[in-house]
Amino acid sequence: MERSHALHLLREMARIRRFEEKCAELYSATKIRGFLHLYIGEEAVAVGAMPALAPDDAIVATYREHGHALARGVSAASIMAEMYGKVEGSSHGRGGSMHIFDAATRFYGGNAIVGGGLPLAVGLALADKYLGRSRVTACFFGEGAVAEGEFHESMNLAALWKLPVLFCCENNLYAMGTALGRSESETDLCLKAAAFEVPAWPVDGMDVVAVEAAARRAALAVRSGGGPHFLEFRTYRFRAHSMYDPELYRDKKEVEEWKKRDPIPNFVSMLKENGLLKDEEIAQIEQDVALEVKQAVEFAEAGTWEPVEDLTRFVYSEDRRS
Amino acid sequence: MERSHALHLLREMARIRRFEEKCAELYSATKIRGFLHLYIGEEAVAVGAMPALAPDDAIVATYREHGHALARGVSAASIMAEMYGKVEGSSHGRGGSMHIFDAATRFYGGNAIVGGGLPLAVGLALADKYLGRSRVTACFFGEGAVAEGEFHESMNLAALWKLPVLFCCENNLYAMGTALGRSESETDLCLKAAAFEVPAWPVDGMDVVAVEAAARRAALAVRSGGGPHFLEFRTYRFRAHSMYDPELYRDKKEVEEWKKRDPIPNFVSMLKENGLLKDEEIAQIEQDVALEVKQAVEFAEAGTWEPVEDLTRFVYSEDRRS
Amino acid sequence: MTAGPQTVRTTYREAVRAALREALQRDERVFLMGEDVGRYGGCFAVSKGLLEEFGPERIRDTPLSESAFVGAGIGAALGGARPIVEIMTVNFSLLALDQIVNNAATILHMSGGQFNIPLVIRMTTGAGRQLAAQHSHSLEGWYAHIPGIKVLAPATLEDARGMLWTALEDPDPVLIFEHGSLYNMEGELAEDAGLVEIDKAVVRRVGSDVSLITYGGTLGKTLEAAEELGRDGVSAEVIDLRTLRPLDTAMIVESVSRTHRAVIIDEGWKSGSISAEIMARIMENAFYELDAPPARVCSAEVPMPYPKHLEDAAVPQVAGIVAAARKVMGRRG
Amino acid sequence: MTAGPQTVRTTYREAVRAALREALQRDERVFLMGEDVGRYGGCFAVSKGLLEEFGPERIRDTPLSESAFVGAGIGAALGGARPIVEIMTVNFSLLALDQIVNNAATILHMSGGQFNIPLVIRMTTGAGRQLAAQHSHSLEGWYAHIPGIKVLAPATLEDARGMLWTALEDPDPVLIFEHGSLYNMEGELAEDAGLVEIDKAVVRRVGSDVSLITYGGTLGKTLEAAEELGRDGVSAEVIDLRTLRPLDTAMIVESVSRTHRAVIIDEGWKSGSISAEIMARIMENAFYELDAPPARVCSAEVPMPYPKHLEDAAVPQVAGIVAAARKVMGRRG
Ligand SMILES: Cc1ncc(C[n+]2csc(CCOP(=O)(O)OP(=O)(O)O)c2C)c(N)n1
Ligand SMILES: Cc1ncc(C[n+]2csc(CCOP(=O)(O)OP(=O)(O)O)c2C)c(N)n1
Ligand SMILES: [Mg+2]
Ligand SMILES: [Mg+2]
Repeated sequence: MERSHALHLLREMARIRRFEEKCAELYSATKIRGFLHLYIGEEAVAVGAMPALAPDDAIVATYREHGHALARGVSAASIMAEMYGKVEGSSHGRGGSMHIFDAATRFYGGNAIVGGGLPLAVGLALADKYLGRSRVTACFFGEGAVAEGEFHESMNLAALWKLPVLFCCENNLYAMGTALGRSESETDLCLKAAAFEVPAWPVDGMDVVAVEAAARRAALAVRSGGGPHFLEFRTYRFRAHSMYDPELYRDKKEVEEWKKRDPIPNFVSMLKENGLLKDEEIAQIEQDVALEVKQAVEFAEAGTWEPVEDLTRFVYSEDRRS
Repeated sequence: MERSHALHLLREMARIRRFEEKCAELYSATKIRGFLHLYIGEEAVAVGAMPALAPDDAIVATYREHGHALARGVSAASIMAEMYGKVEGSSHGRGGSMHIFDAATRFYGGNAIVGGGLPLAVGLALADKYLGRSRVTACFFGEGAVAEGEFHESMNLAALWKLPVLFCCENNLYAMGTALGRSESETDLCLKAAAFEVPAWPVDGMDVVAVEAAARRAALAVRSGGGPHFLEFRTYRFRAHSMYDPELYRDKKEVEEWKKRDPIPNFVSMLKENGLLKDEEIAQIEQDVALEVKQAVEFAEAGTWEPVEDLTRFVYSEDRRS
Repeated sequence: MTAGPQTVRTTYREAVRAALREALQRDERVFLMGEDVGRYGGCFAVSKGLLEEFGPERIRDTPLSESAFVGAGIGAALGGARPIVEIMTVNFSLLALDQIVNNAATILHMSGGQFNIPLVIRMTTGAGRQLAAQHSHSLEGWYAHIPGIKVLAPATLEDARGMLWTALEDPDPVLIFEHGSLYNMEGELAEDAGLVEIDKAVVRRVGSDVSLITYGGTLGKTLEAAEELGRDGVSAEVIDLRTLRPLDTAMIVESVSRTHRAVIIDEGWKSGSISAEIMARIMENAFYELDAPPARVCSAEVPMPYPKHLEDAAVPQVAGIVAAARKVMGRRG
Repeated sequence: MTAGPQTVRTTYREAVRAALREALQRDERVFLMGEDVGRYGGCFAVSKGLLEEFGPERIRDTPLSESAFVGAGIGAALGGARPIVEIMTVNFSLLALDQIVNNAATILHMSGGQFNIPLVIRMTTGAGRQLAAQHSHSLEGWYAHIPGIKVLAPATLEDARGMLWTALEDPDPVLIFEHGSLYNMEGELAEDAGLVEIDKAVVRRVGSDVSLITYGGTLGKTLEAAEELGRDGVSAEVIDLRTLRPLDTAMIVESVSRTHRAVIIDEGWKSGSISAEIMARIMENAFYELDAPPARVCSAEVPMPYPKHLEDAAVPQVAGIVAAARKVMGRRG
């Protein structure tokens, strides 16, 4: 791995971590409202997967999507402004934390219905194939979504039509308070993909290098006409499901065990051991990230409230031609 | 196999065949209306499966359910009256061909939504397990239903909770005009079950003996706490999907090939070869069946039209206590 | 008779098919997707022959998975295609409702106007063929509750022919409900029939005593009822709503303000039907114009029974419309 | 003050929980099933503690598969159990709509009365917590369109406590909609509170000038508005519908016939909402009693925006109710 790329990965993970720590703070300060789902602990997945995607590829995510949006290149400022509900937000303030959208980076949300994004991803890929474009659609979703019928219908459709979808399952072992073993009779998720003849493999989702390698391999296969691929990223969320969650369903110890596998310090150690990272560089990254987060907050604070008279905008397109 | 049981199986298949041939006639005579889906060609499945079920087991079927109803013991007369829309029908005439229900035999329909019966079967089995009863629920559905999300959700729920459901997939290769290979990326349906750790095996659905053996084995496993089992019955419908179907999607030749495997004459030959069946017995069966069908039609013809004043009955229970 | 445009004898089914064919010819981005639209020829034979003409990429048979293929239609529209998704019947659309309500109708808004969804969904609706409780719903009025979608109900050959193209030109999701009993309707259609407006109701029969307001499958019955009323000296105006969302309130109010009486005819179950909304709009906008309370002729509140006599009794019929209009006119029987 | 029954201070959440606990204690056939009702304690903490008390067979966490577990609830009811199915929020119920409409609401009819379905489905509804477009629907009025189900909307502690048991005694499927903003509502509840009727609306405030008709999440706001109107010399009656299907038309008509004016307050989107149905029933049954056209205060027809000021503007508020009532009274501002 190139040193510069390694630094990039580290920086991206740090951006997500610090950004979301700030979000948690701002939630307590009631600046951010609604549901807020943090990605902390899972950063290696989004950060490792994004380099496998080209600028005109598409991304579909869930309500836990700040990390994906940041890693994809949606600006921290516009995401923060969105969570403030300001016009300058990535979705004009209409969506909030669960509905980050960004046309420039082909970021198709932000979906608060578990499994709801999967058919969209299939359709985006269908359009690409139909229109003869060589693009990939990456669809991120939690392991909880695997129980939903839409997961199976989408896998089948994508496989049947050999569509360029990269299914990225973020298996963080819990769907809210429901452990995988209490929601799936068969917990090996790759077997679900096998039932549709979709190539699948599990990946250590706490290791950004492993994630990237797997994502590149799978994305390449998808892009070269190999049909959909399925990756199971084994990861863990360090925080509660949302800001309302008292976390009755899992052991503090289990969380502590997983924190030992924190993707950021572990990557730092690895880089240091290999002489790829200097302390000053870490400091620089932290400083840059802190500044970015600070500026994002300032941007959001300075943002505009949409006038109430505009309440019913965005229900139908303003330009009546399609 | 006992001779008397063999005769029983033959008789049941003949009942279904002749009954439905009459239905087709009555449809042309506009005595029966709406959609009419014939089971002709698939008789070995329902007939072979039913002996594996006890009287207090439950059955859930589809819109192609005359065969299951007859084999389960719903009277031909009440099914025919139902298709006439008469009060004497198994569903008071309200349901027609697609909605045969019968409390006495725990026959829970007749469902015209593909896949719609699967969750019901899971629930019936859940009630049995919850209430500590040792009963099995057999759920029949076409291979087309396997693409529906509800199939996967139901399999998972049944397996996760180890519920006594016998999933009976009638793979007749077509869902209306859509061949299995054009609706499933993976056409080995037993692999779908494997993705939920549900034991599954394919069965020659044109051979009533094979069907019965498999159904008995699976039902026993289910009944003794082995959780859900999945059987793929490989079969074929000799007639059109419904009376409206011009059958553009399959070759006459293919149909002819399958007709060589007609479960009734083949079973007859087998029995004869083994000296288990005499010609007089065949004649007797045909005569009995003809009489039964004739009486069913007479019963239906003599039936009553429900008064229009009763139109809004059966929307809510008449007895207001549950 | 003045020389009008040349007409051809055709059916509603053929008119929809012609519209599909034209759309496919006119725009490469258009494709048709749904259960059995290809090999089978469409469950109501609407798309028969199109597979042979346009091939399997453009006439795309789907597996039985309503949620996924409707959602895929939404995604494909987002991705720059112009999909026409066919759901066999409205009954099965319930399996795709989450995709329709939470994605198709909502993404434009949630994205702050960034992503519009130029998707057309067609489905068959209605009763009348003894298909019983799970195959006879009339839910188009129910769908009209959802902001973010448009709901069309072509009741004439012209609209069957013309609404599809207009819908395809719309930047937002449009649902088209074709009443199953109309497919065999025959009549004359202008040879050059094409695009029609979709945001206006139309007066199908001019009258001065009472406004009969309807759409879709009940237009024919309502026109018959109007004729019968006419023979009886009651001049009934018949309004075909054509579009259930947005409703053309202006035309409803204008007509009722002239006739001072109204009957709404709608195959949906009465409670919470679109006819209730029309009552409310009349109340809100033309209350002081009314000479009598408007009436509704809707379906009985019962899952559709199979027997013909009960099905007939359950859905609006000419006699019931005439009776309701007479009552609104203050006449007996 | 006469000595009434002993009361306890409680919340709506606790009242629902007490009802659940009682049901579980009273009838072995009853169990609760839904996403995260057990270990997590319920996404709104309603079922907190019940898993510990009743064990995992009776407090049953389900996978994310709304269609299957709602359908399993239907099947279990058919099989002799008395399931209470919790759908986290009404938004997710769209995934189970086929099961609700085509099975729960329909099987009694399709089977000619043989199989009734004693099932209770509870779900949270409504906006008010900045949860944006996919988590803020108010679809209870929409559900009320479906024959074969009953739709309840408990708005008070008493009803939160009492409706569940009555629903469980009902032989047919009952949907209970709990407005998310009510869970923290505190108040006094009779210690011996229990079963309540579910087929009658209730007058929550007597008045003579205008009938304010509402239910569920907007009852509190409507009562506030009534107080404000009172200070202004307008005597407003407040009707809590409690049950949206069947609607207590008699009480609506009786009240409006006394006050001659009505405002309907409903958090559903205006077009095609239950408020339209109420307008229609008033029109059909009390037209000649009206001194002015009734008005509706509903939600704006937009997917719910995230920012607080827009969400507040989108849903009915006290000021809007007061203004509408004033207008119906013929008063300015
Ligand atoms: C269809 C649907 N049902 C229920 C919910 C409520 N809910 C939100 S997140 C969640 C858990 C999802 O878990 P998973 O898919 O594993 O994603 P994670 O939150 O772990 O990233 C649930 C049940 C929902 N949003 N959508
Ligand atoms: C949800 C749903 N979608 C579509 C239909 C229309 N339809 C009726 S039967 C059928 C084919 C089903 O095929 P399969 O499950 O294989 O059963 P088979 O008819 O072959 O017995 C279709 C598409 C339906 N009834 N329900
Ligand atoms: Mg998870
Ligand atoms: Mg089949």
